[in-house]
Amino acid sequence: MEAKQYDFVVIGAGPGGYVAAIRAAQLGLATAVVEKNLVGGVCLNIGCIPSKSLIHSARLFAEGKKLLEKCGAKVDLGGFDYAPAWRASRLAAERLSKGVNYLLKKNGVELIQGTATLSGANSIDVETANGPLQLKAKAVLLATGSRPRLIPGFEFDEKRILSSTGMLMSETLPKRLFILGAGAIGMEFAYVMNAFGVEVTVAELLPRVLPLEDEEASKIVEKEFRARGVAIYTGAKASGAEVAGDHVVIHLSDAQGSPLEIEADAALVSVGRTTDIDGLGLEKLGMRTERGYIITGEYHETSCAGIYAVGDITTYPQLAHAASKAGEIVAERVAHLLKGTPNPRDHVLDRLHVPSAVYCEPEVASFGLSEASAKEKAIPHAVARFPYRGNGRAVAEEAAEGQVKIVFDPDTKAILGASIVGESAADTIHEILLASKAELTVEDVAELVHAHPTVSETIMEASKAALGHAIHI
Amino acid sequence: MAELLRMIALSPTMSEGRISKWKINEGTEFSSGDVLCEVETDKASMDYEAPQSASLLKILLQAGETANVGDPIAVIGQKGEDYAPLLKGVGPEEGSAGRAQEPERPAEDAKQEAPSAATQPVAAKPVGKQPIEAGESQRSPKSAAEPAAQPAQRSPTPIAEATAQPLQQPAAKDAKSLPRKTPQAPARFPPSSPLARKLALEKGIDIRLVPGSGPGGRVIEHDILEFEKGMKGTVLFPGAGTAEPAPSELRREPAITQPSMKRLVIARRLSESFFTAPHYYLKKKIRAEALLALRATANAARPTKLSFNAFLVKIVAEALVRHPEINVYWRTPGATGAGIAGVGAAGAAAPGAAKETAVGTTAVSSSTVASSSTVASVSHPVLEQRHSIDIGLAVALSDGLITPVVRDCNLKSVSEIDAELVQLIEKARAGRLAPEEYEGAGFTISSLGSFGIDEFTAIINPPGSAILAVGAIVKEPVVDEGDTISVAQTISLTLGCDHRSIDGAVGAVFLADLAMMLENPAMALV
Amino acid sequence: MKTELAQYRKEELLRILTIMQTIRAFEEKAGMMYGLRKIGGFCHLYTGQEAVAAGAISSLDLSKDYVVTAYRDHGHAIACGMDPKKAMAELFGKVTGCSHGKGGSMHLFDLEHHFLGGNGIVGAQIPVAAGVAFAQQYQGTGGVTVCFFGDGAFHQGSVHETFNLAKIWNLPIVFIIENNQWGMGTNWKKVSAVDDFSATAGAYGMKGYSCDGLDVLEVRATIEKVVSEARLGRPSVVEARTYRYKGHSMSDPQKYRTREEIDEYRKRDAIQSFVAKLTGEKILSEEEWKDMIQRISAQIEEAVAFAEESPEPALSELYTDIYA
Amino acid sequence: MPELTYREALNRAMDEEMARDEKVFLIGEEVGEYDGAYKVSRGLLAKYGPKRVRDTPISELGFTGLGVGAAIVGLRPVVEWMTHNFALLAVDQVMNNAAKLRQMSGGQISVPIVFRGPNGPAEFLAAQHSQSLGGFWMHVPGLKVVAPATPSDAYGLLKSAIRDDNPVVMLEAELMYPWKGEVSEQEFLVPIGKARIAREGEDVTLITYSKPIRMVEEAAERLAEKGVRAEVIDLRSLRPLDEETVVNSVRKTGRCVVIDEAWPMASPGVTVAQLVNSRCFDVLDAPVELVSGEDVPMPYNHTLELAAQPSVEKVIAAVGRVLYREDL
Repeated sequence: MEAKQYDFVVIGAGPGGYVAAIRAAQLGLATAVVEKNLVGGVCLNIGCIPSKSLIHSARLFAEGKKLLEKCGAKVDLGGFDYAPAWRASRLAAERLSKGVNYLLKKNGVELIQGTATLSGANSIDVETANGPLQLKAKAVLLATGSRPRLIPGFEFDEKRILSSTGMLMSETLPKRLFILGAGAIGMEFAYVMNAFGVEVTVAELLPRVLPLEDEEASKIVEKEFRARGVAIYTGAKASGAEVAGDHVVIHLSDAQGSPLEIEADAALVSVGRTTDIDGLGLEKLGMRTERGYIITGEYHETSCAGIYAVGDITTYPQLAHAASKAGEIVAERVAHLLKGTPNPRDHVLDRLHVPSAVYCEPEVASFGLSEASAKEKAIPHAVARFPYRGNGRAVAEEAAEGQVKIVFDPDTKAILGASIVGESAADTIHEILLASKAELTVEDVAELVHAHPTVSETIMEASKAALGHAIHI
Repeated sequence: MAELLRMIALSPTMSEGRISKWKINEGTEFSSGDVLCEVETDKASMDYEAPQSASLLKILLQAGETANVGDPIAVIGQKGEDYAPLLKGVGPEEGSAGRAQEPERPAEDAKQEAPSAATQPVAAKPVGKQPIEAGESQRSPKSAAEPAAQPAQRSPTPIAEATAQPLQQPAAKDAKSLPRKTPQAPARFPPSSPLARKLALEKGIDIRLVPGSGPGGRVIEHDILEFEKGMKGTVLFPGAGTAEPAPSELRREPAITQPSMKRLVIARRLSESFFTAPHYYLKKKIRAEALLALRATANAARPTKLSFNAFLVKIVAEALVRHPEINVYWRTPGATGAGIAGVGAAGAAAPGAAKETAVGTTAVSSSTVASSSTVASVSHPVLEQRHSIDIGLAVALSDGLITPVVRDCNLKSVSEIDAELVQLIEKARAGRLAPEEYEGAGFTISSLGSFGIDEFTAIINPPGSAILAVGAIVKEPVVDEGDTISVAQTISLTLGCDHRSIDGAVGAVFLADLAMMLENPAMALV
Repeated sequence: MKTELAQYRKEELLRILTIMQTIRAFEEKAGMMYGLRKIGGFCHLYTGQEAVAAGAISSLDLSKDYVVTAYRDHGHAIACGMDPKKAMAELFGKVTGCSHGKGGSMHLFDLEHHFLGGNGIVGAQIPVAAGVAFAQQYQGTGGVTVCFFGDGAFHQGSVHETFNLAKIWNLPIVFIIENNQWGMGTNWKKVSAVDDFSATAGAYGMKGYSCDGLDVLEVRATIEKVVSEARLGRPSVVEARTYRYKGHSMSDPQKYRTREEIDEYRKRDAIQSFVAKLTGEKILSEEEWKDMIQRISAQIEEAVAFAEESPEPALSELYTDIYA
Repeated sequence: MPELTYREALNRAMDEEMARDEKVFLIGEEVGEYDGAYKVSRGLLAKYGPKRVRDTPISELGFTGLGVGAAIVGLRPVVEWMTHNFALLAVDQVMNNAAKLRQMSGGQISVPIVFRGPNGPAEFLAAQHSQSLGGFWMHVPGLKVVAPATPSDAYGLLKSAIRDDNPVVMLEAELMYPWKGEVSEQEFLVPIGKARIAREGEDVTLITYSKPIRMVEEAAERLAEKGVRAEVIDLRSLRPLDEETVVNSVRKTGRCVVIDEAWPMASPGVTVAQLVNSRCFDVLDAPVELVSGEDVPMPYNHTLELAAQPSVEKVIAAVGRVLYREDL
């Protein structure tokens, strides 16, 4: 069969892949993207988007119930049905996935549904529904993403022991839910299920929830979740789970080592994600990988010339927007090499300016140097904090738990990193992130007049605190 | 199964070959190593040996025809095999560009074999694939035929990350700042060490002025530091004794001296005042007899004599009490209104009266240099109405002028004013005047009578809006009321005003009133 | 000494033949690829000497024995079990090559198969081989090191020093001199004080052996014997008289010898004579032999396709593998 | 803290490392029964036996190559050259095998080996035995080169070298072997690639390595008497070179003199001078001065021999040139 020739072939149409494909097409490259499941990848279909929709519904549900009860109404949850919320989440996913399909078509990117393997430096074999296909490409981008990590003793049956995918696809709510792993995914589901009245228990191996975030942020989130009745065991080691009829029993030992048995109707296992690079034929190409992650150098190129890799399969942070930005860099680089279009401004994704966010309530968001790693790397730093309770808007909207914490350089006043926990943290983080990226100082932020009353004022106040003259605390 | 036999490079620099003779004809079998044909290359005629045992099915390149390296010349395989599909689209193999033939010299140790100079290794073109001209890699692939001097080097692979400097360690962050151009000393500058140039830049010293003590007159750090010290050390008035008589036969080149910091400040502030404040001048001649008489009677009973200026200041103060519209300041954004070290009375190149006294620079410690007072700047022009009557008196010092200020003169007696003036002038000469002692005068008096100047104009000293230039006391014939001529002691007053805050008429009324009070000091009490 | 086929099981004989034919096919294809400019630089082909590598290396236990050779190393690498794909990819300079494209024809290495590589400097690998033997003795692994070098290298100083070291420290090492009669353009007789290299072993108190490098079974038998001796700490020297059909390297116009001489030796081709013996003794049929040739040539075709398809090393690879 | 001579410090380092790791062994001419040509390996044969302290015939190429071979299959040889001058016979084994095997094998092969021995001039040894060859080894990517100038550095650097998985060449010196110096009882390692500031100063930076250090310190003392506060840097390691320490010092003083026993052309000193010229250009008040061995083979006659080497007077004269002062 005659191989179809392209300039740029992307394997995987998740946030890293489809963004790179669209950008490449915009720059005039003959581009194709190979996807074995749904366009939009994990993020759009069984990840960020459906979970945000459920969080939105959960919030409305919880807030609505609270408001009615505050006004003296007696709320009877008799007829409560979870299905409409679930259907809304699926609708959101489909609409966006169709949207990406449209975008690919609009930009002239050829979508090939099938499973791809690399048969050579620039040749790709694709198994499609109607037979094998051979593609030739001047440059290849691997963006196959990751899947939920499996740990022994907790094999997914997506009925009693579920992965995040299983949770998102189940139409009914369990009465009692056990969650193993208090990372971003675990805590978001804990929030949603608790809001819908499910009895939630969370167990985490490390000493605190959201271990990747700032310690103080984790403490605040843990306090809030416990206040809402979520049972949390940190420093707990899970040994196994047995499915018994319509429920499951989880065996674990708590921080002090004493054994615990928890019975629940379902168990969500969200202990991280592993890469999906086996089956791509990388060993044959002599590609350098490390513990399942592809090592990339300048412009995210792998050790094989002409083959690039972005997203969860590389050693960069496992975040959709990180994958998208890296994808853009690769597309612009390849277009530069093939068509002479301008080189991308950044050679590689600037790790220090990639925000991460957790959308439970209170929201958590952070970027750059945390206080802990600044201490560990002995980088000269100072820290300024401003609590939400000092902010008029937050108090008025009864969302006074939270804080803004800025890590900055005491001499140059440069902003090294920040962590926000509280109302709309994932949005307000961008102000301080932009300041840091544009190499502004805490003075510039402190001087900036902020609209009153808004939650963003907390960032101005934190910056003033950095200069020693915050007003509202 | 059947396969194509292709022309191969039988000599290092060969890019094409001509079949001189086929040794066997179609259909015959041969074993590996047998000679199939003879090939004419650019160097010699070579035997084409069979790579494997098979039979010659079809000759594609007849004797006498030439083919590029890599082009098919025959089809070989098992007898009777169908080789038609092989012939479809047979053409010169796509993109087979020349690869460097390695030189005669074997890998043996250099000392073992004298390297034969036969062929220099040539830069190889990338193998097989058509190279994509990577935008940045300057090394264009060289065609194999042309022997190149540089060592056998593979040019960057087609899509590989050919950055501008492939041999450079991949930079973690691309250098945002343009490579910093080191300040090249222009040809006519004296030779100088990089450190000397750097220090000169930092200290605002024009390196051309610095004598170099290094080898070949090179200016070095020591010279810069010495020069800076020297800048402070030059004497203002080359005293009579010290100035050696200029040898007449030498045509003296003008000595370029580097202005002191203080001089620089004066220059800047005065031009700031002169060029932003629209000056106009009012002239009035007054009869000084009454004032002089008052001073004489006051001094008669005093061990220490009161200065004429003290009287002047007192009366002007009283006039300002009556005319507060003069005691104002037009503050504009950016103007610090900090006043200057000295009033440019003497050196002022005011339009019209060009009275000039050369004032050199003298060693006064830098602390007297007017440092801009820390007055908050404004975002748009405002008119400041001052309540206290603070009058500055211009005092000529060796390295420039300074205006010590007497505060609230309206509340002080002439003797108090005089005592304060003496003390201030003393401090000024010793260079120990503090900023608040020479800044913030709402009105300034400058008198050059002692220098024998009859009349002159002066530049306003911020943060004031007016300045009184007082000439010398001059005896001159005057016409009295009865049209009779008599001898009078007159003083010529010139009031300079800032038209932004004081209109001509307002200035005139004030000057007339002031003149009247000077001519009749007692009126100052009424 | 003549050897009887009966000594060896059929599988062993076919294994030896497969090694020889794989080397032959690999080298012919490498020569062709060199002509098409897919391979560059120095490329020294082993064609004609297959019996020495196959005979000697097939007798070793590569779980504890080691092989060291010079730059004419394709044959030894394949005999040690290196995947022809990795070897061809290395000649093409691709990242999938055994040295990630950074070694090239003269520097093939396969630590897994105890093949410690090609060495580009004449005779420089000889003391290194003694060092490997030293380590085997030091750690008591019971392994033997086999060190190959040619008639050209025999006159290097390192030979003298290493023979002496091997004997005084009873190192488990066998020195195999592949006398293919041509040191680049110089016939070996012109530059050698002696006609029989193995005789020099006596000067160092070692036993010297000589065998016909074109008779694979004679090579096999000789090496089996000297290796068992070496395992007991008695190093020895073997001269295998053989012949190379191709030039010293790919750019050698071979003006120094006549076609007749080459054809003369082709008549005594090591593979043809071995096949004739095997078919004669009914151990191998013509059909089986033809199948083996087809199978091996397909394997080599696949190796070339693999090398052609493999990616180049990225520029960042320039800075890897320099320091530990 | 106890005082050890330079040779005792080396001895203690090898003793400890051989005790710690069975794979470490010493090989070289006269290292065993003779207790080492310069008595560096005294007592090691008695303690570890002939298997691990191996006297060799006079075959530098042979036993150096053998060392490389032993290293690539897991041993950790310490190869002693009676002097670096003799090692010229073994340059091929160091440069072409030890330094390149890792890269040529695409990372499969490591060569954890140490080559050590006296380098540079001693006294009355004439041309062939007085060469300072640090530049040969410093030139080669894949090698590390260290040059300790004090007993404590000799101890710390030899231990680091033996534990390093790369080939390391150590430059010692015959005249340094008897030097005494404090060496702490506790075991310690000196990192390879880190220079040492032997003396603080502000007016000029004096940079050297190996034996000249004491001469340079004496020169610094004499300069101090004339009010010149010289900073003395002992590089301790030529590859990798501690650029930061050199650059920071010259940025402070603005003047630099490099002292190197080797010949002036293409020497380690020239490399350091170029580094200073390029990275400290804007802060230099005078061109970098190089005080090197004279560009001649070492003469036998002692007065000539001394004249051919860097000296206190030559260093002071060079400092005079960079300070533009004749009165030093």
